[in-house]
Amino acid sequence: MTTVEAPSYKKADFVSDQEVRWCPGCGDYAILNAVQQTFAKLGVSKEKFVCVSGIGCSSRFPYYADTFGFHSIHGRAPAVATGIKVANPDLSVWIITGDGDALSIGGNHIIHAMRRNLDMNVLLFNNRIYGLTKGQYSPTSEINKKTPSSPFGSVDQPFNPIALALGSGATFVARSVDTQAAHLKGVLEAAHAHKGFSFVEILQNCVIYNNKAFEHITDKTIRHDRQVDLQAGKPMVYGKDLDKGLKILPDSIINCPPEEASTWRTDGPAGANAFRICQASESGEIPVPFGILRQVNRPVFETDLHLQIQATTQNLGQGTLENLLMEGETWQVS
Amino acid sequence: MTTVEAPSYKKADFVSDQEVRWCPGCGDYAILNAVQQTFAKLGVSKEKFVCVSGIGCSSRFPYYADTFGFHSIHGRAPAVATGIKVANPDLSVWIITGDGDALSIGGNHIIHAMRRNLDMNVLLFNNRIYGLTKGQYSPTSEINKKTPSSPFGSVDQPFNPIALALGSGATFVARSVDTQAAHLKGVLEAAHAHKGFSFVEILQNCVIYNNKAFEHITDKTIRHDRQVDLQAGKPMVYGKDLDKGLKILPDSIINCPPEEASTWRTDGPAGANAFRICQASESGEIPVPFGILRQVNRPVFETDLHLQIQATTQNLGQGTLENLLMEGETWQVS
Amino acid sequence: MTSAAPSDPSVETLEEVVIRFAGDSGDGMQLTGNQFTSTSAALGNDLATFPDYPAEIRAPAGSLFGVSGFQLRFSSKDIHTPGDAPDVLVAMNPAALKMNLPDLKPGGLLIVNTGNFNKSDLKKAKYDANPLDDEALAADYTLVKLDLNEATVQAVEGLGLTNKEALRCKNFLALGMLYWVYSRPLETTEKWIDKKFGAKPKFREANLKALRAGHTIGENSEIFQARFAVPPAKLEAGTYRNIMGNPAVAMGLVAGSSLCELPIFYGTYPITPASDILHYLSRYKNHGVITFQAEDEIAGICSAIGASFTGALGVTGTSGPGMALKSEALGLAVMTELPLVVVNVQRGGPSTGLPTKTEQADLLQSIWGRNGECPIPVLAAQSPGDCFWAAIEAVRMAVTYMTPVILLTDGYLANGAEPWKLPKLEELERIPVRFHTDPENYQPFSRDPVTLARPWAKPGTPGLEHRIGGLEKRDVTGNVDYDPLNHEKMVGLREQKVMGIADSYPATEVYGPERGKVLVLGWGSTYGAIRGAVERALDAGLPVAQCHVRNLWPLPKDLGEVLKRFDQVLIPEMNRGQLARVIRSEYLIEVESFPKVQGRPFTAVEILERVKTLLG
Amino acid sequence: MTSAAPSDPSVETLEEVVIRFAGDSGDGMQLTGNQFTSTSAALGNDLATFPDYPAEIRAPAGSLFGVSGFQLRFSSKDIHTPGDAPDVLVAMNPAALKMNLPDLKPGGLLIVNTGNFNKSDLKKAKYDANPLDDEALAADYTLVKLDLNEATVQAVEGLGLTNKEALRCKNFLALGMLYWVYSRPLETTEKWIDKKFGAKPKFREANLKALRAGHTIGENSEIFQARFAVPPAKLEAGTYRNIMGNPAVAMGLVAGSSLCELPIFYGTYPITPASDILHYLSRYKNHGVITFQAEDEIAGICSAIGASFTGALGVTGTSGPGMALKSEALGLAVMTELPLVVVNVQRGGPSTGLPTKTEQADLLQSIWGRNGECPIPVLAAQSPGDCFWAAIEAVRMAVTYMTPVILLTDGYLANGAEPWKLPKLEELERIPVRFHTDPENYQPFSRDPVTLARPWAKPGTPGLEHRIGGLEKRDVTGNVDYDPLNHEKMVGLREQKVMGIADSYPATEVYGPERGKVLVLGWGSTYGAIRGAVERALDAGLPVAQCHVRNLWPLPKDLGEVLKRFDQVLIPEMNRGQLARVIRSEYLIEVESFPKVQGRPFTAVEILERVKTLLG
Ligand SMILES: Cc1ncc(C[n+]2csc(CCOP(=O)(O)OP(=O)(O)O)c2C)c(N)n1
Ligand SMILES: Cc1ncc(C[n+]2csc(CCOP(=O)(O)OP(=O)(O)O)c2C)c(N)n1
Ligand code: SF4
Ligand code: SF4
Ligand SMILES: [Mg+2]
Ligand SMILES: [Mg+2]
Repeated sequence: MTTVEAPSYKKADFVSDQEVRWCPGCGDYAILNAVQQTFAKLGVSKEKFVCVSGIGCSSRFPYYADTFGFHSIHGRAPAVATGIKVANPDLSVWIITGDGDALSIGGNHIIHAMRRNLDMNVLLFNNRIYGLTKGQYSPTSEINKKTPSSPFGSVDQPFNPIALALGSGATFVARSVDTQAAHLKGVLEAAHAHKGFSFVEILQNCVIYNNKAFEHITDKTIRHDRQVDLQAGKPMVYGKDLDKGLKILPDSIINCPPEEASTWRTDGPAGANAFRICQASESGEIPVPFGILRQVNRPVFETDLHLQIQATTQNLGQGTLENLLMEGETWQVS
Repeated sequence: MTTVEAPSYKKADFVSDQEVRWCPGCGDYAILNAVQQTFAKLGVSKEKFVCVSGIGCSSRFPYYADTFGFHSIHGRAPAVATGIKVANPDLSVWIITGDGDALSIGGNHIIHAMRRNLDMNVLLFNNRIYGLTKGQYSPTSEINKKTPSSPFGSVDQPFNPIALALGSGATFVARSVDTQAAHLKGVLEAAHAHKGFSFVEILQNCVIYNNKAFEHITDKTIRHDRQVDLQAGKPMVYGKDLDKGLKILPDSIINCPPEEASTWRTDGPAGANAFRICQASESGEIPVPFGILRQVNRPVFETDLHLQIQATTQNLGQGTLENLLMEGETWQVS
Repeated sequence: MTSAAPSDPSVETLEEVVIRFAGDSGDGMQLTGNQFTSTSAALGNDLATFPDYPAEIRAPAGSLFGVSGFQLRFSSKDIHTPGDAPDVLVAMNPAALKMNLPDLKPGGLLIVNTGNFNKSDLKKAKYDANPLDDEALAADYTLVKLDLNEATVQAVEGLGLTNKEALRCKNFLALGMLYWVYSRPLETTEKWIDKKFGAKPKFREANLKALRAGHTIGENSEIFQARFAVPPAKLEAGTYRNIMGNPAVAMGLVAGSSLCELPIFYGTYPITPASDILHYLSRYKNHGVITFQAEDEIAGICSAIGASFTGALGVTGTSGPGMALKSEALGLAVMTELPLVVVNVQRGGPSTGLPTKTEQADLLQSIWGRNGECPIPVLAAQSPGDCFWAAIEAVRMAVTYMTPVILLTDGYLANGAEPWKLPKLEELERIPVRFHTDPENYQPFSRDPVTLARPWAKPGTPGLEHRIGGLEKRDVTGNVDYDPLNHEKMVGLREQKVMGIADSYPATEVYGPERGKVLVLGWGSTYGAIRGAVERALDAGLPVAQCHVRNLWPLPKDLGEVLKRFDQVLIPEMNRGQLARVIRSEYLIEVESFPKVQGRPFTAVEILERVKTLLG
Repeated sequence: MTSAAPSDPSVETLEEVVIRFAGDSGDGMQLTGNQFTSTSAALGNDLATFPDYPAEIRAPAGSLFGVSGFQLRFSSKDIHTPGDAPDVLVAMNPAALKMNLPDLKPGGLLIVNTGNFNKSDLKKAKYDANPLDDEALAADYTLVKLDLNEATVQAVEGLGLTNKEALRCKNFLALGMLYWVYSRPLETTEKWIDKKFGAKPKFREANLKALRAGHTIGENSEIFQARFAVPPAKLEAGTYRNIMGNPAVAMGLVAGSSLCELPIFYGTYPITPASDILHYLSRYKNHGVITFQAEDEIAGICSAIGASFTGALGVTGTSGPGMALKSEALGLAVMTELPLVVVNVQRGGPSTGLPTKTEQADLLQSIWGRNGECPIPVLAAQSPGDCFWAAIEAVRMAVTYMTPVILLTDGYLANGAEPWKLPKLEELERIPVRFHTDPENYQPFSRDPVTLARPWAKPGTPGLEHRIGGLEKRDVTGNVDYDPLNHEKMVGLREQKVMGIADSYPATEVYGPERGKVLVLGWGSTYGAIRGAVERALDAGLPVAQCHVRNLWPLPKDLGEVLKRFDQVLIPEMNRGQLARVIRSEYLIEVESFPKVQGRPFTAVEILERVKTLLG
C-alpha cells in the first residue's frame, strides 16, 4: 500500500447507510466497531479498502462498512479476494468470514491463500456455530454438541483454527475476542502492518445459538487467568498482576513463576511452539493463547507475480497486438 | 475389522486383470506392488478391501488392485470414502490420491476427514507435479518451478503435507517413499493397525514430468544421511551406521552425537515436535523425517456415530413404519 | 373450558376464514399461527398455512424487514392453498401493519396492538404519522384497536414477571382473543403450554393466564361485533396430522428406506430452506438413519454416493447454490449407475438470491444442468403432504433403476402445512431390492432386460470385487473404455434406461372435463393454487381442466395426447416459463406461459383471472 | 536440398491427400504430423489436422490403447476438415495397424514398419497371427513393408548412438520418405531439427541423417510406384500461420484485452483439453496477462470474478467436470453483473467421461445449468482459427453488457490445426470500456439505456464505495432487497439485458441457396464437416444449404425466419440433439436431429449421406 499523504478519518467515515441486521447483543457489533475504528487509523485512503465475505451472519459485514465490498458466495471469499488482490495489489483487502464459511465449505481456499501468502487479512468470526442457518454445529463446535442437526450430540472432533493456519504455512497468526476491544484493535493493526497473509481468529459470541460459548475464557472475573497475551520478545506472563509465567520445555509448556517465564518468539524456525501452545486445552492447566502466535516474513505472492510480469516485459519488450499476431512461423500467400 | 479366521493370500490375489497403464519407470508401480503385498498379509478378507481414489495418474490405482474399487472424481475420494466407511465400518478403506488430487482440489475433504478421525487410510502419492494433465506444478512443487503453466517459474509457496496433516488434527501421520519397499510396507502395516485416520505421504517419482525430484533425499548414496527414520520410543538416530543423532531443544532440533539423541515420541501432547521436525528443510542441517511422525488415539468418528444410533435405538426402541407415521399429534376424522 | 358451540345463536357460520398474524420477529407470530393451526385441525377443519419470515435471525426490533408473518386458512371445505387475501389481519406493530395491510381484504377485520405504536415504533417502520389516526383506516376495514401490551401486563400481574417477561406473553393473549372470535376451544393450546413450560411454572401460568384473558376480552367486552364458527370439513375418514413439506420428505425417505429394507445415509450440508430435512432425519436414529453433516454440498453428495456403493440408500438434500455445487458429482452417480436420491428444496435465485423465499426455477437445471449427456429422472411434490409420497417414489426409482433421482420441492411446500391423512401400512407397497451375490459370470455392467438396471454388488461380497468410476466404461464388463461405438452405445443405454422409467408411471389424470378449451398444466407447489382456480372456474361453468405433472423427466408418455385434447394450455410457474419450454420442445405445441417470479406463490385468483382472459 | 518440383514429369498431381501417421505413444507421431503440416503449409497447401492420442501419459509400449495417431489433410483447394478416410496410413507397429486399418480407404497406401512386428509386438496388439502374412492385405491396399528400424539404425551408424537412441530417429526416416512421395522439400524440418537439437549435435546429426535417408529411400529404391504433388491452394492473399484452437483462444483473449485496454486475469485449474489455454496465456506475461493456477475450478472462476470487480478482464477456462463445478459461481457473476469470459473446451462426458475425446454435449448446461433464472450468453467457435474471433467476441459481449459469457469450443478444435490468415490490425475493432468515476448520483445498479449494462466502478475510485453480492438487489441502488415485485423486475432486467445482446449480431448467413429443401444447421466444430458435405451436395446440384450459428444464446433474431425458408432442417451435433431441442422449443418447428456421440467428429461423408437420405 502506498499512500501519498495519510488521510485522516473518523469511525463514522466507515459506517455505511445500511441498517445493521444482526441480532441485538451479537458479538459482531463489537467487531464491526473495532474494525471501523481501526480502518480510520491506518492511514489508508478510504477508497482502497475492500471487504470481501462469504455467506453467514458474519459475512454480512461488508454491507455495514462504507468501503468497497463483495458479499460473495459461501466459502469462496478467499478466492474472490485473491483475484482482487492479485489484479490490484494496491488495495487493502479484508476477508470477513465465519467458522462455517472459512473452515467448513471454504477450508480449501483459506489454506491455499495462507500457503500462497498474499498480503491480505482474514478476520474469522468464530462463534463455533452456524448462525445464519439457525444453529447447526460447525467445524469448531466442541464434540458432543447438541444442535438441530445433532440432537443427540455431535461426534465430530473440532478443528483448532490456529493449528490449521500454522499447518498451512500462514505467516501471521493471531487470536482476539469480540469483547476485548483494545486488544482486538491492536491485533487488527498488527495484521494490517504485516506484509503477507494475516490470519486473525476472533472469538465471537452468538447470543442466539451459542450464547456464552467463550465465557470460560473471556468472562471478566476469570479471563486474566485463562488467557495469556503473547507478544513477540516479551516474557510469557499472565494473571491479573502478571504473576504467572509459562516456560517452554523440549516436550511441553508448563506453568512457572513469572521470573522464569520464557520469552515468546513469533518467528521461531518452524512455529512449533505456537503449534504447541495453541492446543492448550481450554479447560487445561495452561491458559489459552491470545495475541500474535506467529509472524514471519516470506515472499508475498502478488508481489512476486507482478515482478515476474515486469521482468518478462523488460526482457521481451511490451507485448503489442502486432507482435502477438506475428509470433511464431508465418508465411505469405499472394 | 473383525475377521473370523485370518485368510491367507498371496500378492497375486490382489492383482486385477487390467493392464497397468502407467509410464514405464513410474514410481507408482513400486507402490502398487508394496500395497498388494501388504494387503495379502493383513489378515483381512479380500472382499472387505475398498480402494477409493480421485483423478490423477496415481488415482488409477484402484483398477489394478483386485479389490472393490471406486475411481471417483477429482479431489473427492475422502468424501466418497467417508460415505463408504460410515455406511459399512466393517470395510477396510484405502484412499489413493496424488498431491494435486488431495492437496489442491481435494484439500478441504482431506483435512475434514483427518479432523473427524475415521478409521481409514490415505496414501498420498506425492510426485510434486500434476502427472495426468501433463506436468503443471502442484501445491507441493517447490517455488520457482518451471512447468507448462509456470514457464517463468512458479511463485507459489508449497504445502508441507505433514504439517498440514498435523494442523488438521490427524491421529496418524507418516512418510515413506516408493523406492524403499521394506520401509513402505512397514508404514502401510502400521497405518492399517492404527485405529483412526492414517495419513501416509509417499514420495513418488514421476519419470516423465518431475524425474528425480527426490533424488537429493532418496538416492542410495546419500539417503542415510538425508533421512531419519522416526520410530516411537527409539532414539532419533540416523546415518549409515546410525552414527548421528538429533536432540530436541525447547526452541529447535539440532544434530548431536547418537548417545545424546532424544527419544522420539509419536504421541506427545500436541504433536509439536513432529510439527517442528517435518519442516526440516530438505537441504538443511537436519535430515528429512521418515516413518511415523505422529500416532495418538482419539475417538473414531464412525464408531461413535454407530454407538449413538445403537444407544438411541435402545432408548427409543427400534423405529418401525408404524411408529414413524403415528409420531406427533394426530386426530381422527370419521 | 369455555368454548362456544357452533350452534350458539349469536354465532355466524362461515365456510372459511383466512387469518394473517404479523408482528416483529420476536413477537412469536409463528408460534401463534401454529397453535391456531393445531386447534383448528383438531376441530376438523381443512387447513393450509404459509409462514413468511425474515432472512435475518433476529432483525432489529420494529424494523420493516424484521416483520414475521403467518397466514392460515381454515375451512369447512376441502382447500388447497393458504388463501389469497386474508380476511383478518393481526398487526402487532407498525412495521407489521405497513407490510401487510395492502393484502387485507377490503372490509376485513384488522386487529392492531396500539401498545406498540409510539413514536420510535413508528419511526422504525418509516411512518411519518400514526396510521391509526388516519380515518380512512376505520372506514376501509373493521378496525379493532387494542393495547395488547397493557392487557397482557395486567393479565399476568402478581406472578412476579418482569415487564419484559410479561410482554412476551402477548401473543397468547391475541390468540385467546381470536379463539373466542372463531369459536375455537382453548384445550389444545393449554395442553401445549403445559408441556412446553411444565418445568417453568411461572411462565406456564403466565401464558395460560394471557390466553384465557384474551378469550375473556373477546367474550366480555364489546370490541367484537360478531362471532363466527367454521364447521369441520368433510375430510375422508382416517387418522390425520398436520404436516409440513420438509418433515414429510424426511418421513417419506424413512418410509421408502423401510419399504426397500435399506438403511438411509443422508449426506448433506445445511442450507435454507432444506436444513430441516437434516434436522428431522437426524432424530430418526432409531430407524437406523445415518445423517452426515458434511463440510460442504460436494462432500454431502459424494459421501451419499459412497454409501450407495456399499448398499445403503444414499440420499442428499439441498437448495439453490447447493444444488449447483452438486452438478459434477451428479454426473458421477449417472456414470457409476448407483441409486441416489437428491432432494432440492427450491428457493429464490439466481445465486444466493432470496434464501427464505420460494421459487420453481431449478427445473431446467435439474434436467440438463450437467456436463455431457447425463440423464436423471426428475419429479416434484405438489403439496406438503405429497412430499411424503414423492419421496417414496424417488426411492423406488433410484433403487429399481440404479440411478440418481432428483426430487424437487420448494420453500413454499417446505414450510407450509396442511392436515394430512396418514396412510395405512397396507397402502405402502414394498420396494424390492436384490443385491447381487453370485460370483459366477458376474458382470458389473450387465443389465436387467426390463429396467436396464445394472446389478448392485456390495463391497464385502466375496468374489464380486469390481471397480467403478467416472470414466466411460465398456458395456457389460464395466472396464474403462475409449472405443467410439461403445461410448455411443453407453450414452444410449443410460438414456434409454432413464426414459424407460416412464413405463412405470400411472396414467396421467385430468381434473375436470377430459377435453375442453383450457388446460391448466402445472407442476410442484402450484398445485393448490391451480386446483383452487380450476374449482372456481368449473363452479362457474367454464370449460377448464387441470393437469398436474409429477414426473418432469422423463415426461409421461400419454401427456402429449392429453395436452392435445385442449385448445389452449396455460402453464403457471414460479419461474420464467421452464416447464413451458420443455413442453414446447417435446410436443411442438404453443402453450401460454404464465410466469411469476416474486419469491411467493401464486394465488388462485391470479390463475383464475388468467384463465378467464384466455377464454376471452 | 533435393525436392522435386511439381512439374517433374514422373510426378502425378493430386487435388488433395489425407495421411494418417499412427504408432506407439513413444514413436513421435504427433511430432511427425506437425512437421508434415508445417512443411505443407509453407508450400501453400490448405490444411486441416486431427491429432488423436491416448489418455495415458505413456501407455505401455506396443499396447492397443497406447496408439497415437495424427491425421492430416493437405489440399490445393479450400478445405474444412482433416478428411474422412485416409488415403495413406503409416503404421509403426501392429497395434497401430490394428486400430487404424479399418479407416484406410480401399486401395490406399499402407506403409508398415516391419521392424516392430515380432512375436511380442503382435501379442501386445492381440494378434494371433502376423497380419502382414495375410495375403488379403496386399490385395486390398497398396502395401509397402519396410523395416524402418533397421534402415534407421543403418542411417545413423557411426554417430555413436545406442541402439535405443538410434531407433528414436525412425519417425524422421518415415517423414523423409513421405516427403519424397509427396514432393515436399526438407528445409522446414531441417531448420526445425537445427533449432531443436542445436545444443545436442549428436542427435541433431542423427535426426537429419534419418530424414535424408528416408528421402533417399524413396528416391532410389523402387518401393514406391508413384510420386505425387499437391499444388498450393488458392488461399486469400495475406500472412498465414498454422493455428490450433487452444492457442487461438489464448491469442483472441489477449487481442480482446488489448482492444478494450484491460489487463487479462486468467484464473483456472488445469484440465484436459483446456489446459493449453493456460499454458499459452502464461507465456504472454509481457502482454500484461496475469495467469493464476488456482486450487480448483471454483477458485479459478471466483478469482476471475474478483479480478473483474477491480476492473480487470476476468477470464476462466475449463472442460467437462470443471464446468459443472463452476455452476454456482456463474450465478454470482450473473447476480453481480460483472464481466467474465468462461471458456469451455468441451470433451466427452458425462462425468470424467472421455477426457481426451471431443463432444458438444455441454450446450444445454451452458444455457440452463444453474439454479434460479440465470441467463448467460453462449457462443461457439467453429474452427481452430475462428477460436480467435470468437474469443474477441466473447470479450466484447462481457464488457459491453457487464455479463458473464460462455464461449464453447471442444477437443477437436482445441487440438486440430489449420492455416490461418492473420488479421490486419485495422480489421480489429476497438471495444470501448468506460469506468464510472463520478461520485455524483452514482448508483451501482443504474443501467445504460441501450445495453442495460450497469456502471463498472473500480475499487480505488474515491467516492464510489459500494457493495455487491449474490443476494437479490434493489433496482438502481443495488441494496439487498427481498421485495417481491422488485425481484420480478430484476429477474426481468437481467433476462432482457442478455436477450438484448441479439440486437448486436450481424445478419444470419446462409451458405448455398437462400431457400430450398434441406438446411443443414450446425454450431461449433461441426462447421468443417457440414461445409464439406454441403459443398459436395451443391456440386451435385442438390437443393441444400448450410447455416452455422455462432450465437447459441440468445439465438439470432432472424434465425427463425431463415429456418422457415427450408422444407427440412437437419441438425448434426456431437450430442443427443441439444441444439435441436433449443430450436424446437424456440420456433416450434420439426427438425431432423442427427446425433453422433462417439468422442470423434463427424465426417463430411456421414453428413452428405444423411442429406441424401433426407432428400429421399
Ligand atoms: C453453497 C451454500 N451452502 C450452504 C449455504 C447455507 N449457509 C449459509 S451461511 C452457513 C454457515 C454459516 O456459518 P458461519 O460461517 O459460522 O457464519 P455465522 O452465521 O456463524 O456468522 C451456511 C451453511 C449457502 N448459503 N450456500
Ligand atoms: C474437476 C476436475 N478438474 C481437473 C481435472 C484434471 N485433472 C485430472 S488429474 C489432475 C491433477 C493430477 O495431479 P495429482 O493428483 O498430483 O496426480 P498425479 O497425476 O500426479 O498422480 C487434474 C488437474 C479433473 N479431472 N477434474
Ligand atoms: S444468529 Fe448469532 S451470530 Fe447470527 S446475528 Fe444472531 S447472534 Fe449474531
Ligand atoms: S506421468 Fe509421471 S506419475 Fe504419471 S504415470 Fe507417467 S511417470 Fe507416473
Ligand atoms: Mg459461525
Ligand atoms: Mg502428482
